[in-house]
Amino acid sequence: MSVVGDICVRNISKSFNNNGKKIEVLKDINFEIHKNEFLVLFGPGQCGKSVLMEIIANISEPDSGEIMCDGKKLREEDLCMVFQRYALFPWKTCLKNVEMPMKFKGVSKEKREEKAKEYLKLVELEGFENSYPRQISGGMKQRVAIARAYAKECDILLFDEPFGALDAQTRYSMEKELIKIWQSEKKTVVFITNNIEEAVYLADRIIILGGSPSSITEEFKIEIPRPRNRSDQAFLAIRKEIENRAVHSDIVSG
Amino acid sequence: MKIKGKKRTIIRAVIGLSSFFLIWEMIVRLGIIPRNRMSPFTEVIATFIRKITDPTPDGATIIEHFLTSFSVAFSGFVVAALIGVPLGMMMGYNRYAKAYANTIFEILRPIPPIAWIPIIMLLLGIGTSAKIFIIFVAAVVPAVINSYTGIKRVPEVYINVGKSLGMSHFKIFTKICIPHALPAVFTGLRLSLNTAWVALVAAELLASTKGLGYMIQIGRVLAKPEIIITGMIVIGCSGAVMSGLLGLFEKRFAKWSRK
Amino acid sequence: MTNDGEKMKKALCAVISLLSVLTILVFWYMISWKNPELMPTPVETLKQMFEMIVNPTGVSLFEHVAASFTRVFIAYFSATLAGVLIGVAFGWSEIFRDFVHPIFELLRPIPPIAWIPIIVIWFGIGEVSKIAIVFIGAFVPIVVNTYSGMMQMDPIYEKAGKVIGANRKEMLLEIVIPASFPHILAGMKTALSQSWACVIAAEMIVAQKGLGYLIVRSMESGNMGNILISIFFISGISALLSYLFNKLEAIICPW
Amino acid sequence: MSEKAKVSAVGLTKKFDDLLVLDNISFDIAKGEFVCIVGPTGCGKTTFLNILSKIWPATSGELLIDGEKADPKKHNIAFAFQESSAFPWLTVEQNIRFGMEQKNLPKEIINERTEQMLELLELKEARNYFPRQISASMESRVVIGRSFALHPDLLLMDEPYAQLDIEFRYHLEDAVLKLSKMTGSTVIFVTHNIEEAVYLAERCIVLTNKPTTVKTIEKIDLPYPRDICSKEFTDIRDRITDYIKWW
Repeated sequence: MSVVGDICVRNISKSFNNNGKKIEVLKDINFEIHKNEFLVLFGPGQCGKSVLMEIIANISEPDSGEIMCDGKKLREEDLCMVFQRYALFPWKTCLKNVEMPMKFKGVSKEKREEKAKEYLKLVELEGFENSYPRQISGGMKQRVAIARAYAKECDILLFDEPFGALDAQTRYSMEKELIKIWQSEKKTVVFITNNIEEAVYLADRIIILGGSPSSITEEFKIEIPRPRNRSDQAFLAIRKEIENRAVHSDIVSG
Repeated sequence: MKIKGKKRTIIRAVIGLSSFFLIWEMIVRLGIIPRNRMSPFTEVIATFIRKITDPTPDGATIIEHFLTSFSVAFSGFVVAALIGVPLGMMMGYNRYAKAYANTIFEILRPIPPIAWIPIIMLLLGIGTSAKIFIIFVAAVVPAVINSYTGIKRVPEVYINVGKSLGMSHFKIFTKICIPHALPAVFTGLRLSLNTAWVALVAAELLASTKGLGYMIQIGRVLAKPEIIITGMIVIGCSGAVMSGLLGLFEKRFAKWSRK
Repeated sequence: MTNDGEKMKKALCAVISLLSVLTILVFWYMISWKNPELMPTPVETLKQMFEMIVNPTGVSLFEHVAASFTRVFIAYFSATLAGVLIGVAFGWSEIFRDFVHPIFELLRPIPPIAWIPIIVIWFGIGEVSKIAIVFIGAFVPIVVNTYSGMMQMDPIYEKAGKVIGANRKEMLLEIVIPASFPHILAGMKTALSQSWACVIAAEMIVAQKGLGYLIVRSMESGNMGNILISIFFISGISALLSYLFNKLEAIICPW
Repeated sequence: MSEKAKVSAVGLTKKFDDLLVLDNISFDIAKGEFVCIVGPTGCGKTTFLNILSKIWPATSGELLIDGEKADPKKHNIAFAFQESSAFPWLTVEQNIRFGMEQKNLPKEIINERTEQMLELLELKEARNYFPRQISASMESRVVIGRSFALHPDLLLMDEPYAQLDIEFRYHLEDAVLKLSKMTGSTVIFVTHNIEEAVYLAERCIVLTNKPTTVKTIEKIDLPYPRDICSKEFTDIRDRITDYIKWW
């Protein structure tokens, strides 16, 4: 059931009607997502990145275009998503939260409990199995959400600005940790952010969304070896280049 | 599908309501419920129209009933609001006022408004002033509690802005706490208007010579279901209209709180 | 505020709240002093209550309390069950909501007390009519709160549910209902105080037993002592119930 | 303590019952200087700021403005909090005027400064909107406008745009720098983001973990506007990061 080849996003367009007025958000978006690649979608604030992500995760329907993989439509079982606001269920303990995707797949009680403990160890949260989301910090909540996404045991992971609400230092530690997890358990990752430093630190490849309605404007390949140092010259050079080409061109005054 | 959605919901609502009235009509017409226990919808409408001008059989037209009830309920509500809102705010502002008034309120709060009626009627009789006092006692509780919580729930950050600007405790209260509490005060007023209306109907059910409560009570005594139902509809509609009007008022004063 | 300043202020508040209880008693004494034959003094009322409990005459106080309590108990639980089911149905199934919700909104403004006359005509003056009135009183707030709880659920939970593979049934049971549980509990709390108000109203108008009946009987015979005692019991029980409810709520629904 | 110091903290300490939170913090800041305060996550920066702004009393030690004991009633202290503190019941313009009205500044000055702030922070068209009707980045600009309009002796900023999109941050950082130079106010800017601190500050105070005290004070003498990708910039940034690095 696993995903073999690449995923191709073919001329996706999406518009909303805001009391009568039709607002076009995405205009024929085309790009490929290679197997086990860490792809980052970068774009300024309200450029419809989340809308595109929800279309990929088929939470919402595009007006036109589709997302193909191995010749057929990408199915929901093949992917999982991590949100900016964690979306953990407050009435369940961390362990139970991580168990949920397996529970919905019909995995037996003992098996999924044991597996969930494993995934919590993967994100270095042993000992927090029985605490509730309200009792742990923002960074830890996001790690539980990542563990829950891994627990679905699908091939594609989507991240919608997961570290957007964290402070700068926690964000650095989460980025380091995410790369460590991704290297230990290879998955195809599509990661959204509006932070250039984060994009250059994480990505094998960066796709820039811009303009309104949004479309793909640039693409960058990042070959810096990992783990990357945010202050070394090559890193800063790429960051500066992206900043000039992608950001200053259409900074929308907020 | 989207545009149709809005229209479709309205069509379904119309179908739902009309089938409700149709079933009501059929049940009585076909004799499933005997005539002396329930009257059909059409007869209720006829009674309603007749009652606008004809005082029989309960001694007053609907308008007179409504005016009696409304004047008593509204005056009780206004007194409750004029006393309750400032008292609630004072409780929010000064901790000693809170210690004093809050204890009394915690004792009074669990007593259902209806339970006040016998005490007050025994002491003050069953005249209009007694009823207004009953409604005041019932309606003042929500007004005080909501004004108090409105003041207490001001986010700390706004108070800190005031403190850093060197504003006095009183100025913070008037310039920050009160404006922020306005929406909560209006919710409280809507609640106390509703409580006033309910307490009024209860008081009239127990002892009155005129008013909507009296009308439905007499309807029962005379075994005339259409009178009871007409009375109920007027009570229901006027309650809804009053709280709607208060909602408009709130829009005017606390429009910032709406998205 | 240094610590002892704070302690001193707290002590002052405690004194003041005692003072306010004192004012109620003084006010009570004043009324009973003004018309002694009508209004017993607090001490007399206490003696009368003690008397009623120790050797009851005719229908004992305990029976009145039991009658009212059982009516509330039956009506409250059936109303909660029905209210939550219908509230969830309103929230979850669009068809049911489109057809039935307008009817509910039409009948909602009619206060439960206004239903008493028609219910008495339908069900007579037996137990059924009193329980029906309390049922209406409890049913409306539960439906309203359950429905609004489901409507105000954070959309992120629905998205998260979909993404981790919950089907429609799992989404409802595992995500939507737990998420609206705090609202349902709020509805149940309002329903609790409403039920007590309705049972007293119903008993005052049509009953042979129960605290409401006791109040009306005492009102007719001018026995203010009994009225005060029944009110003391009514408010005591409903305060106790809401206190227990809050404790229960903190345990089963901490989020 | 040099006389020219506009703001100086002398042995500021704070204890909650017996838990020591702030441990004997002292520093001097010259008039119109832009100082950033950086520390590891959860090092009690907010407590520190609440003491500085006299919202909370210090257990011991003093804060002096122009050599006198700092007092919100006498001195002009403005505070831009982390969570948005624009009053939702006042329009954008009324929010900006609010601070000045409390300080009873003359009418013409209030009008002149309000127009100036609306112009500078591009809030002109939104002047009659309520905070709930405008975007988060505009709302944080309202707070910045309200604070700078006072030409405060001391302006405290607690990560005023932490929740905003990154590219708005560049905008706001430049606006804050421009305003602080224009109004000549002494600014204490608190942040977790070391890059932001090095971009903004003339001097950077590095705090330790709890109980919080001053680890070191770093001078950053790079010309404005600073290039975050330049070698000197990243060297200073790495040096300060090593003081704090816990990740």
